[in-house]
Amino acid sequence: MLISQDDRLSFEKSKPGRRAVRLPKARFSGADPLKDIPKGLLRQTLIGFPEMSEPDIVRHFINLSRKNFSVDTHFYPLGSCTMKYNPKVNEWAARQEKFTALHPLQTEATAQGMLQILWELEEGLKEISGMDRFTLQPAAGAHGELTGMMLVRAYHASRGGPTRTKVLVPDSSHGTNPASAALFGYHVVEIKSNAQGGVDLEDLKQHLDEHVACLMLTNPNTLGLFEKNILEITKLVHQCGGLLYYDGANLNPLLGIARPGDMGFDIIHINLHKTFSTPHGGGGPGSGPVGVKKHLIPFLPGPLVEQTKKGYGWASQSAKSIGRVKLFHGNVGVMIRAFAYLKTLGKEGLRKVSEAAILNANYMKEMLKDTFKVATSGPCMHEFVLSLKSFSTQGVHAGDVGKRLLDYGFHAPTVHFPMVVPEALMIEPTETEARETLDLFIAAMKEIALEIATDPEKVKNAPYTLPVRRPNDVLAARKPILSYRDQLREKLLAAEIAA
Amino acid sequence: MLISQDDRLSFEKSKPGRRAVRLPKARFSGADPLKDIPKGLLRQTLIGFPEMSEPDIVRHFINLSRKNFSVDTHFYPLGSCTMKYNPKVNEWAARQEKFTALHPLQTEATAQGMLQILWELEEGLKEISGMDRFTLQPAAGAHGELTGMMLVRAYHASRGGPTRTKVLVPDSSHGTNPASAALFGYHVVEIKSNAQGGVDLEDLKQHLDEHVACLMLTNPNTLGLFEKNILEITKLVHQCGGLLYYDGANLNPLLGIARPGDMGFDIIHINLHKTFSTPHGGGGPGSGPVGVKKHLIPFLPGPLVEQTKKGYGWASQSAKSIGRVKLFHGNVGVMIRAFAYLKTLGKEGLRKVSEAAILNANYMKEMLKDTFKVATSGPCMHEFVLSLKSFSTQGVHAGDVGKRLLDYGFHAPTVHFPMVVPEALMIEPTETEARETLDLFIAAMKEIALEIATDPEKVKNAPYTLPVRRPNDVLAARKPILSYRDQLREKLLAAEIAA
Amino acid sequence: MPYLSLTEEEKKAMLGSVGVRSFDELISDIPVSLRDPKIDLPSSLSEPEVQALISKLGRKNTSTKDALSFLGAGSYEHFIPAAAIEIVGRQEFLTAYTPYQPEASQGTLQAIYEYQSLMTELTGLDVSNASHYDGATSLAEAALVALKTTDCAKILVARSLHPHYRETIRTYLAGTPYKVEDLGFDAHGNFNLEELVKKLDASVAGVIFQTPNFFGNIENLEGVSERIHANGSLMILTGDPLSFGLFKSPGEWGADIAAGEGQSLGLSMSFGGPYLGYFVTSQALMRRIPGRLAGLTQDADGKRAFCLTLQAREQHIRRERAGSNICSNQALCALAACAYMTLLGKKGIREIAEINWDRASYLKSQISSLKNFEVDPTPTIFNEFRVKSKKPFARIEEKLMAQGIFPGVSLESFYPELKDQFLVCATETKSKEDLDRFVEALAQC
Amino acid sequence: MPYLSLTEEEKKAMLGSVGVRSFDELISDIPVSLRDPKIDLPSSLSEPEVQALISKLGRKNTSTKDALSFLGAGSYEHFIPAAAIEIVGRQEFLTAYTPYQPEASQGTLQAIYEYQSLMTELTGLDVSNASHYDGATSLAEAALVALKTTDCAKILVARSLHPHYRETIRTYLAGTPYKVEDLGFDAHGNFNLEELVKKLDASVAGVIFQTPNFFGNIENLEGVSERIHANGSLMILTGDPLSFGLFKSPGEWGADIAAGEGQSLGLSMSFGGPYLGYFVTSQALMRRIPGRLAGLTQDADGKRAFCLTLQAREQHIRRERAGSNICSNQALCALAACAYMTLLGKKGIREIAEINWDRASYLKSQISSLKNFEVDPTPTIFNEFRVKSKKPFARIEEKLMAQGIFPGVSLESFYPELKDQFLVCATETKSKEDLDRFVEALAQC
Ligand SMILES: Cc1ncc(COP(=O)(O)O)c(C=O)c1O
Ligand SMILES: Cc1ncc(COP(=O)(O)O)c(C=O)c1O
Repeated sequence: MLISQDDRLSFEKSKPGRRAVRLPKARFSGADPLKDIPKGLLRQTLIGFPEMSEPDIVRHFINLSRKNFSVDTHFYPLGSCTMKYNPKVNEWAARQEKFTALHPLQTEATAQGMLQILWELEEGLKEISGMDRFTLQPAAGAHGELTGMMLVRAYHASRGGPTRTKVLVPDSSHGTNPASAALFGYHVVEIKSNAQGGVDLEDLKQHLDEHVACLMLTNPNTLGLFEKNILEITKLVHQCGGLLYYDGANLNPLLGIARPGDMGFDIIHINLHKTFSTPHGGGGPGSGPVGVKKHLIPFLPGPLVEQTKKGYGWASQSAKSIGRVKLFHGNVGVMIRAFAYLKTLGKEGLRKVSEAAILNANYMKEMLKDTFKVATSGPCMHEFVLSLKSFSTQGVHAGDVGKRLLDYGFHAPTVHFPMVVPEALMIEPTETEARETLDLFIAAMKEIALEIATDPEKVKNAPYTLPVRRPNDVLAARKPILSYRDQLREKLLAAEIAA
Repeated sequence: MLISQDDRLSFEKSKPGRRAVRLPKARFSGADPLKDIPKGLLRQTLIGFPEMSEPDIVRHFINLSRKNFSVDTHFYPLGSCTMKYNPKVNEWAARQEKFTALHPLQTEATAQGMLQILWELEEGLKEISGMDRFTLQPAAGAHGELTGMMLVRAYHASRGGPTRTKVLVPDSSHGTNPASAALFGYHVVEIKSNAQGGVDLEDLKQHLDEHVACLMLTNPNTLGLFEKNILEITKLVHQCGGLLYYDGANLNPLLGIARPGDMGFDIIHINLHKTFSTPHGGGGPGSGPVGVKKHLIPFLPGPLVEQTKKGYGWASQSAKSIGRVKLFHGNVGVMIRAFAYLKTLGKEGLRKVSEAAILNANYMKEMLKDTFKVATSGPCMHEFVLSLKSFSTQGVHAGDVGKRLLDYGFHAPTVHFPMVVPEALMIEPTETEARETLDLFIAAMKEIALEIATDPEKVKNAPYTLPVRRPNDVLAARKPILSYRDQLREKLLAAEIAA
Repeated sequence: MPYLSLTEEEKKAMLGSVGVRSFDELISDIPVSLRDPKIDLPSSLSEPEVQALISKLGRKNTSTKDALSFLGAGSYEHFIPAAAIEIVGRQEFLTAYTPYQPEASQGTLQAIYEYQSLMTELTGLDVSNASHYDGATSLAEAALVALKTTDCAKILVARSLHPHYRETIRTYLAGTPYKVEDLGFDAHGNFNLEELVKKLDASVAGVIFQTPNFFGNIENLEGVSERIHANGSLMILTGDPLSFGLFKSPGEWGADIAAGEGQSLGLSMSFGGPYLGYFVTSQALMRRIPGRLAGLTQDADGKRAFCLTLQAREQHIRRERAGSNICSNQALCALAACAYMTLLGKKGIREIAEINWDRASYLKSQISSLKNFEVDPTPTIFNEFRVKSKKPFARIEEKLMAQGIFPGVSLESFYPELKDQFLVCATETKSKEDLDRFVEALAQC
Repeated sequence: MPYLSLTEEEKKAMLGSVGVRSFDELISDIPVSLRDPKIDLPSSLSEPEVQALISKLGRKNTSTKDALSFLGAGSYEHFIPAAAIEIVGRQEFLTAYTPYQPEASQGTLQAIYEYQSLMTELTGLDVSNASHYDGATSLAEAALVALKTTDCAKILVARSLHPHYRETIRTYLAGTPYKVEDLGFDAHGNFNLEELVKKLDASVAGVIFQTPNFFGNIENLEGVSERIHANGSLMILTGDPLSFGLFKSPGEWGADIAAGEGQSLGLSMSFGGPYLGYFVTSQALMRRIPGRLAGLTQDADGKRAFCLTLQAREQHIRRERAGSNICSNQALCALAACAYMTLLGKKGIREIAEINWDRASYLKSQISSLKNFEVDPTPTIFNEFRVKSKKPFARIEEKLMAQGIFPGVSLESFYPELKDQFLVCATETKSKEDLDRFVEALAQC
């Protein structure tokens, strides 16, 4: 049995008196907390913490890790997430004590190496995206979007004129786009997609007026298509005084091929945890630097790194700055990884990455198109979307195919997104996968198509090879049990009812 | 599917033109190897190396690792191997650049911290074992034994007298004991075990004469018994001019309880990878420091660390030294781990370790004794041996029970050793295991006993939950395929035969 | 690029399979005018060169391992158990993403669930999310929750709240109809009850305090929650969670939301991030909580299983009507905190707080006795306290830096009125010799 | 002890289950006179204290990352790919033992099998074991194999073999009937063919050469194996395997056994260990090979599987009749080498050798031009070469150490006749600036 079946919680493995890490016994002050701290300020009880030995804790977590799929163990073609290989030298770099043991408020003179990394990372992002300045503060893509919305508001406010209350987003956009705009009080207007999957220009034009604050766009969009009309789109929005926001989650296929800055975007965020190869950590941390064109630089959150005669330092904050959006300087550990990647990439590497990402996706699309309906026509960029609507007759949904793929040793693609495609399966192979891996995945997909035809129940009830099978999320949401204390309470309740 | 089924070799995953690590392009010398190195010195071809990308290599090895049982994932009661928890802080210590980046021939002044560790480790080993000086050079237990045999020979040679050609070992001894003695040209004489499993004093006496160079003993012995008569044994051997060698593989239960030095042993090795908690690494590296009493110090391999007014340094080698037994200073990385463990242990920790090791073993023995025959009577030390002979009627062997245990999520105990017990199963829980783990193992053993009674085939064909089932070792030895090149040759041969 | 695997031959073959003659056909949607931008980047480095570069840049830093540091102010130097570091480094945790597929993510899900459970215990509240970006953003979202829940327009914020948190809250609310108003502190650096009572009116959605506050003081919040709740407002508390092992937890003070920074629970300082935003609320606010939640449920075979739950709150379902826009969070940091708290355990989590208090108390009393420095004896502290220098702090800092000591964080840049005052922090990482060396160096100033 | 888990209560209960009243009943076999020895050890340290101690001791070392080191002589500073380090750190590799249970060890077994395959490729021989302790012991066992296989009594050893290897071989054979005899070197440091021919007689079991030898010279062994084999003896070669990517391999030279040190294949210097003994032989010697062997076979279901094989050679089966006594080996180091070689791959393994040669060649020519130093231009080198100083080497070393440079290993302590000569090594870790800085510093001497 390769993986422990003892899947109890640490709390359930706890036994009074056990202990892992010991702490120094010596006390220096001679003071006694129970006597020298006012009683009213003292914590009364802390009963719920587990008590385990170190060997058991290590075994607990290592066995938990073995229950995961991950990029280092599995092909992980989760569309829109760019689950590319996370280079080990980046990890090595970020774990150097010379960086991990830096305090964020150290003097500039004692952090010159660190500041140089931040500076050079920004320089690289500027070149690659065609923007003029970046803040590295935002912690993730969505945080970058929020920052972007603040910049939009501050910019328009600084110029006077009509109040701009509308933010336009395509109906194929990622959920964070409308959510970010709305969180900041904007009225979100959805722009329809045209038959090809791009922005419907006519629909766009109908919504363009002096109340438009901005259009948010990811390009290539979530269908994997480059917006053919991008130059016209950015012109139209600019003409009515709106700004253009670029959701950089899909920047990977454009490296060295085209730059959002050249397309006319004013603001952009980049997910370092996608295009710049930093690991996803089971959900984070990421990093979402926000870049702007010159006219927006004064509004950026501070502080920014600057280069002076004495080396690198923090620039004083502009009077127009929206102010900081985060504690200290952002997710620096993630930036060190991205910096190491940038150095590895170099000038020569950019196009190699994007070309392989695009080629891998097109190859898969082509090999699958006879078995599955592709949501778009023509070549795709780094990802593509299948529509599995035709299997509805057998009662099989996109999510079922995703589950069945797990049995074949592949992480599921993104399922049921983008919402504009019914029964969507969104596949992003990334550039770091070998052709053999793609071929194995393609074969599995075809096998599953056969299974649907001959034995749909098999697919509908998958997976069969994993620790659990189809956790009931309706139950989970109806009666949320979100902590061990909730569990205990439930048990007590059940016992009372029984009694 | 949690673990990749793509179990091809790296060689089989190779494709011409792929590459992982890149190296610097710049050359400084202007020289060209093809021109500037005499042709006769150049390698002609190196065709067999694999060509893979880094993402695929990482996935390859990480998936391989997931096919292993290990202490960090499984209970591993492999008798005689002391598979205790390997503390993470020891790993952390050994991985510090301030140690990994030290060259063995650096000047003493630049390695004071390192030398201090070696010094203090030796001091600790001396205290714990009751010996007077240690060499840290030997790389493992067996290497320590060999070193010990050299010391024995050098000692006797220095004293003149009769040539001592015999080394006595109990029939229950570990295979390395007779092998080490024989490798060094000694005539190995096996001493019988008595009915209780200890050294048969009468048999011992019969072999004691002026040709005895030494008696090698592990105590507790491989049956898990402390030699009651140890003081008499050491006296007897000493009386006939022989030396006493202590195989310290089983030192774990004696920490703080008794010392080999006090028992009368002249030479001892200690397995740092057992008692001192360093990891076993899939087979090594270990470390087997050899300690001696005063009269043998001049013979130790050099150099030894000494403390001087200026700090720590290398003592000049004694004229009587047997000479070095290894390159440089031994497996230093292992020693750093052992040092960290020693510091954690401290005075107070010693007895806690040995008591828990002994209690865990006795508890298991007691809980299993009604279902399985215990090879010894009375309490055991840190391990005990079951004899599964009674199951032979069902055709089930000790090895089968070991295999079946794998299905229950436990590594097998040592099987078919010691050889003096028929159908032996040698169980060493170690002190770091929790009682719950022991109970689960005990339950599994009882379950298996039931299976043997009701469905012996099930046990004989186990395991069922692992990547492979009963690799054919007879086939492997008959037609050894020991490398990928052997495989290719086999294939070619098969093809020729077919043609 | 070492991370690619397509060979030239494969590329050709695959282009063939796709049915195009050249790669450019695949990107024909991209206007030609945009293509092939000139990008000015240095050449690609090989791994040995990257390693050498990183080492060289590292050497240009003086880290807190090279110096003796008493810097705190929201980022704390703490011991991290080696086991926690190994757990966080497990590739299956590190290189997975959000557990959208629960069957393939039970490891991450159970770990998050355990994290949530630990955080509810530690804060004394009911429901923890799976993590937020950091203390500042978590607190800003807590303010938003208060504003939306109460439908009021104003947030009161103690000025003794970390200045970066205060600034972030202001940034988040600037340009919205919502308002932020400060609550001052008294001469000891504690909040002002009278001022609070005066400012509590119908417009107040929530009140935010920090304890230990930015000056290191443990606030006495006796009776505060009653007053806030009587006003129909929410009480939001933040503070170093490591202190909750010894001092009253947000739950015990009656808070509705505990939101803040969890860096001290096993994360390195790393020049400011990645850290860990914690967000824990009362049961009543459960469905208002931003971010992911892991929940317990059953699988199709009746087996216990974990999955993400209450997803209807989130952006990927609810889009512009979502309560928050957060998508990626700080999952790996939550895992680190989970491992840290589990390794310290019930006894350790109290002891570590006691030791911090002991070190800082010792240092405080030693500095008190120095001629040129003043320390206010009144506040109860955790691991940090305010020192007033009679000489210019810049001079003090310069002198100590020359001896390899980072003396602390200047308060003047944050509070112009606190001239020559600085924050000194002492955690369990400081030995008695370290503290005495610092005191001795100050004595020489 | 943080690594124990039995609580006092459990201990009591378990003693009860065992049926004894006190722990002492369990150890009643131990004579009372032996019990409870007084052991003088410092008190137990907690983990934060251990970490602090280790850091402090580390700071007392000047490592080759702190200084610019040109030390070699059997331990080499090389770049190690980060991926190799992560692979070796995998807990399932690190905390497993010898793969006695193949079903539970396919990971370790396949990795060893791949290591064996790579080593046969690299050395140009047929059968590799799973690892030996290190270069010195591996070579000593090779000598034993030669002695036993040929039933002759003498081993000839080139004096240009690493002095530690030579000493270890002597230690292993001292007090046995076997003899060791030296083969000298010429003025260039190369072995002496005439001397070899003269000494090759019926008593010779084997001859041991090193290439690149201890002085860094690539030996020209043309025609040597023919002569040795004609004499009925075995040819044993050792040398830095990293050089085999560029220079003739032992197989190509006609060796019967390649045995030596594999540290340069991805292992850190670590003050001398743990390293990796490699041991590779011709097919003919397969059953004489010491140590573990992983082999390919089929499982009960006909699936490909790996297992330890030819165990009948080994001590745990054959006891005193075993060919070797080795039990634990250096498996994890073999894994490191396996990962390293796989990551470098076919092209990289040649390139890395070329780069080493390039760096050393450049440095050699630069030092040649210095007034106070002499370098013999004749030998072909790999990454190391001999320098003769006109001034006392001790003075040179002192001067360079003061500038943070480790200039190289003095040869005089190993070969008294080589006064003021030292070995200088330059690997791929040195940039042009590094080399020029060294030359500049030497020029100032
Ligand atoms: C298109 C798109 N935009 C935005 C985001 C949000 O990024 P983050 O998760 O870093 O907040 C994502 C993340 O999946 C995305 O795919
Ligand atoms: C009793 C005993 N002696 C000696 C040894 C040999 O030790 P090593 O494997 O370190 O060479 C062992 C190893 O298992 C052993 O158990």
